[in-house]
Amino acid sequence: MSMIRVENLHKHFGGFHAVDGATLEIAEGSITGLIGPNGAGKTTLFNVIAGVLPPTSGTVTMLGDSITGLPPHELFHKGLLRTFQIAHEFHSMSVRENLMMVPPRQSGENLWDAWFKGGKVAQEEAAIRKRADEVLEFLTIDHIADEKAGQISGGQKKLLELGRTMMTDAKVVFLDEVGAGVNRTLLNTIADAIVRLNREKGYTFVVIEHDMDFIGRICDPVICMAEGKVLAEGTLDQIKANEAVIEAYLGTGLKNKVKDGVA
Amino acid sequence: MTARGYGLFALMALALACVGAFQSWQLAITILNMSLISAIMALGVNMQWGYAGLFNVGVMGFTAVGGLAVVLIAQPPVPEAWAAGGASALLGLMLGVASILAAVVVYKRLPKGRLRGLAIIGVLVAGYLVTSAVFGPATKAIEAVNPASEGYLGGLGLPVVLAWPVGALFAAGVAWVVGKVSLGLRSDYLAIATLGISEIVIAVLKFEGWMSRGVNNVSGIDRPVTRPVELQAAPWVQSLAETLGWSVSQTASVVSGLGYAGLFALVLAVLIWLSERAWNSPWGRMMRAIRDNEVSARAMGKNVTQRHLAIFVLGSAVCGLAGAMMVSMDGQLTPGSYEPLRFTFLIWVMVIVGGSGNNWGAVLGGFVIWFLWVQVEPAGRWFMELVTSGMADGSDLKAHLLSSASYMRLLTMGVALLLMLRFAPRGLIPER
Amino acid sequence: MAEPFLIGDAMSGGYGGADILHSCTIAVEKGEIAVIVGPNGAGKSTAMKAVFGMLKLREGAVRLAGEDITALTPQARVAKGMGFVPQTSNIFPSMTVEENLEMGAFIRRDNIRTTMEQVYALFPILRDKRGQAAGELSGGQRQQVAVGRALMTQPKVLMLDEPTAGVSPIVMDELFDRIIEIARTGISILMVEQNARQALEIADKGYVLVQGANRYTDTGAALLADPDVRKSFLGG
Amino acid sequence: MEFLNAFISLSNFMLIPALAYGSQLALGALGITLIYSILRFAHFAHGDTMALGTAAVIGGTFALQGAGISIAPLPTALLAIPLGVVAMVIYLLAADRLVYRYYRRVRAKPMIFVMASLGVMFVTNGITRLFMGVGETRFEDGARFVFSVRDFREFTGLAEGLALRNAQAITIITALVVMVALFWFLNRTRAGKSMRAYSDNEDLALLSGINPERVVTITWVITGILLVLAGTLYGLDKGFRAFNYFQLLLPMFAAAILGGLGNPLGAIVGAYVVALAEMGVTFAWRRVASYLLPDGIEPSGMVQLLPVDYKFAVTFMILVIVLLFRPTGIFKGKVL
Amino acid sequence: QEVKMGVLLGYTGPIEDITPYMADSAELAMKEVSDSGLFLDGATITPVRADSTCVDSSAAQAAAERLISSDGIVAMVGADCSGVTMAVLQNVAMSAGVPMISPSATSPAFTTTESNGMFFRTAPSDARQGVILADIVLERGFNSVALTHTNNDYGSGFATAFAEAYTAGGGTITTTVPHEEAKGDYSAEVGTLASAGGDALVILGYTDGGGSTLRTAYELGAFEQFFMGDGMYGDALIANTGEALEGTVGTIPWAQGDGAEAFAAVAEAAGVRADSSYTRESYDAAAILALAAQAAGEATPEGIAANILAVANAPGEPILPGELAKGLEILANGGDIDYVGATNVELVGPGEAAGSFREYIVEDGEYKTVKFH
Ligand SMILES: Nc1ncnc2c1ncn2[C@@H]1O[C@H](COP(=O)(O)OP(=O)(O)OP(=O)(O)O)[C@@H](O)[C@H]1O
Ligand SMILES: Nc1ncnc2c1ncn2[C@@H]1O[C@H](COP(=O)(O)OP(=O)(O)OP(=O)(O)O)[C@@H](O)[C@H]1O
Ligand SMILES: [Mg+2]
Ligand SMILES: [Mg+2]
Repeated sequence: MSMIRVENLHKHFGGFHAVDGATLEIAEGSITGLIGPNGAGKTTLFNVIAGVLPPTSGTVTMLGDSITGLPPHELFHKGLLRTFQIAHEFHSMSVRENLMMVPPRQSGENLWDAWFKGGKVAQEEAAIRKRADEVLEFLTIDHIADEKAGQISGGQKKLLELGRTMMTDAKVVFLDEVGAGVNRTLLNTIADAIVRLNREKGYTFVVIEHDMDFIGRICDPVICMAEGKVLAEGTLDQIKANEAVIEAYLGTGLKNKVKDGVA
Repeated sequence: MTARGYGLFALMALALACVGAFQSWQLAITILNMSLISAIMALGVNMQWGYAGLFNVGVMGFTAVGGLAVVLIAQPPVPEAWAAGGASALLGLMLGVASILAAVVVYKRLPKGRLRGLAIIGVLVAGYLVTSAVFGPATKAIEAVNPASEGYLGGLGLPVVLAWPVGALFAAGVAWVVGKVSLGLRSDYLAIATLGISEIVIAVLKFEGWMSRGVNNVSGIDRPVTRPVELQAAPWVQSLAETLGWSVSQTASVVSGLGYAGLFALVLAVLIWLSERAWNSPWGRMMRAIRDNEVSARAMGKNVTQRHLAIFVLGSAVCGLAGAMMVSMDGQLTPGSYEPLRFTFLIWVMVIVGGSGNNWGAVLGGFVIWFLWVQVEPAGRWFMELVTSGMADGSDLKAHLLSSASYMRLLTMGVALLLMLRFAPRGLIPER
Repeated sequence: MAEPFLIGDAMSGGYGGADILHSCTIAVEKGEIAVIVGPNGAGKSTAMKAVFGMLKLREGAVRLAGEDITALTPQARVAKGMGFVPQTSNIFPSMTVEENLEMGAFIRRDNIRTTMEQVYALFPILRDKRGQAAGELSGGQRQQVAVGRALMTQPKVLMLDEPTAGVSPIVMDELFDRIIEIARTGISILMVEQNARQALEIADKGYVLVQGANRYTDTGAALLADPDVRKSFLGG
Repeated sequence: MEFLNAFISLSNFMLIPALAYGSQLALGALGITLIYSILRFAHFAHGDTMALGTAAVIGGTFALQGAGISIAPLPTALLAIPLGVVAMVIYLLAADRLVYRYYRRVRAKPMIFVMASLGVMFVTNGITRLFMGVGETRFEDGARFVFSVRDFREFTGLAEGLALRNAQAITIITALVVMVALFWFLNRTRAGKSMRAYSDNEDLALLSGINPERVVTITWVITGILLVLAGTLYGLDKGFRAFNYFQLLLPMFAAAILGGLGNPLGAIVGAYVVALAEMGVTFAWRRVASYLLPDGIEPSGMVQLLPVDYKFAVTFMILVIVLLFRPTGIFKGKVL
Repeated sequence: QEVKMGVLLGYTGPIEDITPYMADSAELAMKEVSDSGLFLDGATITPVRADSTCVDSSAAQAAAERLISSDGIVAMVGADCSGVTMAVLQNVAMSAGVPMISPSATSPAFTTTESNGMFFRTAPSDARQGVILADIVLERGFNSVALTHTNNDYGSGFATAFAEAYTAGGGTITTTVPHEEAKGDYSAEVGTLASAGGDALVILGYTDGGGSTLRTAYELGAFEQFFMGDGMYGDALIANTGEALEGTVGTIPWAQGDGAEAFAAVAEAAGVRADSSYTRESYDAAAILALAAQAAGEATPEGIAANILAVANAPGEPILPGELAKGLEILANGGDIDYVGATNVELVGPGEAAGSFREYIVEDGEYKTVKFH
């Protein structure tokens, strides 16, 4: 069964059709790359699937159940996680707290328990804190664990976005350009982690990226969107060879490749 | 709390002690009692703004609703009024509620479209007509019963302390409705909506005389603490006065005032314990996350709408509780006195000056601002006298300035506020 | 050797707490491209801000064409011919795309039409979207607006903080092409990049910053060739 | 004839007063919305600053009257407006230097600005009263009416009369002129655009070479002009009483928010909606209806949507309902 | 020797425009007493002002507490609005045993409320005035009127009393519309009143809201004839409404005889504005407090409270404004006085005043007495 199925989805802003009849399928257990020119509608598609925006028309199903128009917090509890292209950190909280707030069903989030069941809450907290510290270490940002998230560098915020998805068990994770602004060496480590999570825990990933190396390293299959529709689908090599994709998205490299021109 | 916090509270206590020593202990306790109530209101607003970033400018309405509870609980019923129209007034109310419910049912059942709109309007209009046909004459009849001192249904005649939790419940109920309707709005739009709703609440209190006596005020409400006048007759008070070397009336006032102070402090202590514990738990972390970034909190699985509603109801309930406490201390409900400046904006000043997002800050803000609100008057006069002391006696300017000394009250308040904000822009005890 | 056109010399400073920059030097010659790379949180953006006067330096100086501009406000530096695209919040979200570009040319008194045409030619999508509020654009489109805004200034030195983050490969190539062209006209370019290999390919000079200090400084090609640098900072 | 009478009656009791009141609110709301969008806070001192500005104009008017200068039939106060504007701009800039600038520098949250403006409100409140006292001051001179009810009846021979006061006519005309000028300024001039840019992204405005202090100064200058105009026109129409200006604060905010904060057009539309709501919803149609209905049928009740008791409540009810359907105002406003 | 008396009025807030003149008038009486040199062997009275705010009862209580326990006043003039007055009485003055005379709290509740003999007022309750005004309106042949009142206990109580008497006398009230003070614009209210119609408009309010309503109604041609109560009386109204007021008829508590004129003369000599609302009542309140102290022979709260009724009511030598010295002297010699004052004060036990009312008409921009009721 496919993890996510999007059928004839439309999202219109006024007269503008940001997503214009997209139909696609994300296989369970895959790491699907989603590429396409700027403004192709990738982020909008994510937002509709994740319940941030209501669709104009069309349906989304997850493991066969319709999730069209469900609010984001319900989707989260169904195991659908996502990151934001423009970092959405909790700016006045420390980096560690940003992670610790993620795990669902914390009993301390219930006022009654918070007031009268201190012991139970403290126990849970210790476990959550340990997990957060592990994630921070993995992302090489453990030294800023106590900084306010509003005051960390742009790339660090991106890492934090990714870190939040690692705080809980998910079924499918949508990554919206986690790589933009992240150091390439670190990005490789992240790529390995994604693959590991996919293998070991069976998470499905959908990855928007403009870095073809990164896509090539982890994704199969790859979907290319353009103008709100699916332009091409297949392995990365197939996509790279697709004329339409080259014209709309990949281009043919630098014209002024070497400064002061060889020619 | 930090050392700075302890220091500031100590300073505040010192200021009150100075009032006691140099002005009078009765005054110090009068200020203390209202400060305690203000601190509770500030705690309520801090829950909404400091925890959740909800811009509620309807504090006045919730305070007033809490106050109304005191009348409805503690006042003796007026049998003549009940006989004149009590039953039909209640029936009218129920009809009103029923027609709103009917409209909601129509909204839920019918598909979207013109038919639904028309049906809802139809239900509401019919409901309005029927309701007012029953309700109007009933209230007229009630208000005609001995209008000079009654003209309303009265209350249940229960012990007045019971009115405090009921006041909180009333406010919570109103807040639930308000929240359901308006919490979809953001920041300033929520502010003006809540402000509007609080004005509506006050209008109801002012015009529905059958319930609250409207602008005619309800006075002489039962008190939770024995009044000084009665205490003066008590032998132990008289002997206490002798030991202290005070007059009996002063002793009685102080004793009675301390009685209130004890009750209020108890309530405040419980509230602050609960608030601190909640704020420093995962619940508090979740609220801060929601405040910082709602979109993201939603994506992280938090039901923002529900949490907002809950905190809105909770904070409003605290304001309602304070409102009920205030009315039971004053012994009267005066709907005409509920003004946004005094019951909404002043409370906001307390929260912000104290330090929003910090419970102790809000409490300190309640104390400091109320203290200033009362004490800037003599300060302003004193300042004016200082300014004019150099001028020739009998000069027009001096006369004008001295006669304008009353306006120094708000001016001084403004200067004090600006100074505090300047030197502690994040509040006296800021959020960490 | 004569002093570079723009130099942030031995800069130390931070955001009020501990120092972020530790005697960090970055410079660019006239008509050349200098690229700064380094891990996340190394202080690259901080160094850029410091050069632009958006951060108080505890030590060190910034000089433009030999003149010490350490004490100037950012808007005075703009008047001196510096242009900057910050890494984040680099557009006017509620103004239209066209107004964003106009604001880039705020200090210019001459006709801006031709420059605007050049920007539209570089980023064709912006022409279609010119009446739309910039805040409603996609991430990559915003980035194009941000760069376009800086180009409108026609500065003598252009500072770009990760201009290619989030733009598609085809646009990135166009952008780098255009940057080379701009540099050829005598304008200095100082940029931070995480698409470091492509960026260093066109760079005359490269800086590797680590923890607020210069780790490696060399020509772009040399850095690309250095296996240590490749492995630790360029992703192999 | 009957229809004409009905219309005249409606205009006399509702349309013209609402238009005049709406125009006064609009000028005030424009100032609020401008400060909100550019300096990013809700300016609570607006009502009281309006009072102080009007007080300055009144001072000038009395001086002019004393010197025997007049422009009858127009009120002398119009001549004194420039003086009031200068005084208020100085006052506002001083307040900015002494109070707000610091918070801009430390990048304080909007709420801190709001509280600071409350402080300024209290101070201004005191200054106005020290300066003008608290009683009602009338400073209108020149002709009171363009035409009065009695003139109108005589002239037209209709049963119903219509009054148009000078102050109302001047208010409506001024408001229109000012609105057009403000739009032109904000959308077409460099200074106007730099203000919008600053309001959008302060840092980036800096990087575009915009001098923030200049933007702030221009904002206060325009605000000064707007609030002195609004205050003077209101005072001419209804008499000057410091406390009334403070009371105007809420309707002005309601207008600005209802229209969509930060949106000048919204402020204007919002102001007229508030004015019409206040006057219209509780308007008793009986008199108008009695003309329109066929002879013999007299309306029995007041033909009123709601009793006047709930006049203010109704205004707010409309406001809440509008916001429920348009959560950021009639014209999409900003959210801070 | 210095005796302190409080003047607790709302110097800021909704009625801030009339309180300064009330305070001036009260202090005028105190000054008259001090200057006479006859008060308690040459003692002087020092007035101490405090702000009641009119609406904020908590602040008012604190202010009253400060006056009593810190400044050490022996009695106070005040407070003004009924809500704060009740709060001050119940929570501060009664327990401290300090007498207060309010010049303007007209709510009927004070008539019945228990006060331990600490509360008095010089303003008669509105119930009677309502009846008298209703008679006047009917007498003048207006059988159908529209009614508007300021929306507080004064206005609503007054309106109830008026309406009851008026309809009982055969008149019809077309509509009753409350109005709020300090709103500036009253066209909506006038629109409704005009729509309801009626031969005249009865306005029971204050100079601000009532005055604006009157002017608006006149200018919109809604009504030609107006009736009004005591709250609006004053030269300020004439100045602000001009020709609209011509022919308006109204009532005001007023000494039958020379009291009011005497007060006007005293006030004018001292440069105090006498023609504003409740200035007469304020003067009388202060005068009674001083006279009561003199009668007691000591300036103590108990002494004053015990003697208020004695000096205010018959029997005894009638005392008018400006004649306080005479009163003091009589009392010093053990005589008896009946303080008439500016408003013909008659205190019907604690909490209630009776007095005569003057019917006036505005002609040529002046208030002309028609007769007394
Ligand atoms: N709120 C909005 N109002 C109007 N248009 C919008 C809105 N949000 C997005 N759009 C438009 O929808 C289109 C798709 O945007 P989207 O963010 O989905 O692109 P994307 O594929 O994620 O691009 P990128 O690679 O640059 O992130 C863009 O052209 C954008 O201008
Ligand atoms: N506004 C701020 N206040 C305080 N500290 C900050 C602020 N901005 C950044 N920092 C800190 O300064 C350090 C350097 O940040 P900077 O933004 O310069 O990094 P960078 O090299 O640009 O990283 P990236 O590649 O992730 O953008 C980081 O550790 C960050 O936590
Ligand atoms: Mg995107
Ligand atoms: Mg950076």
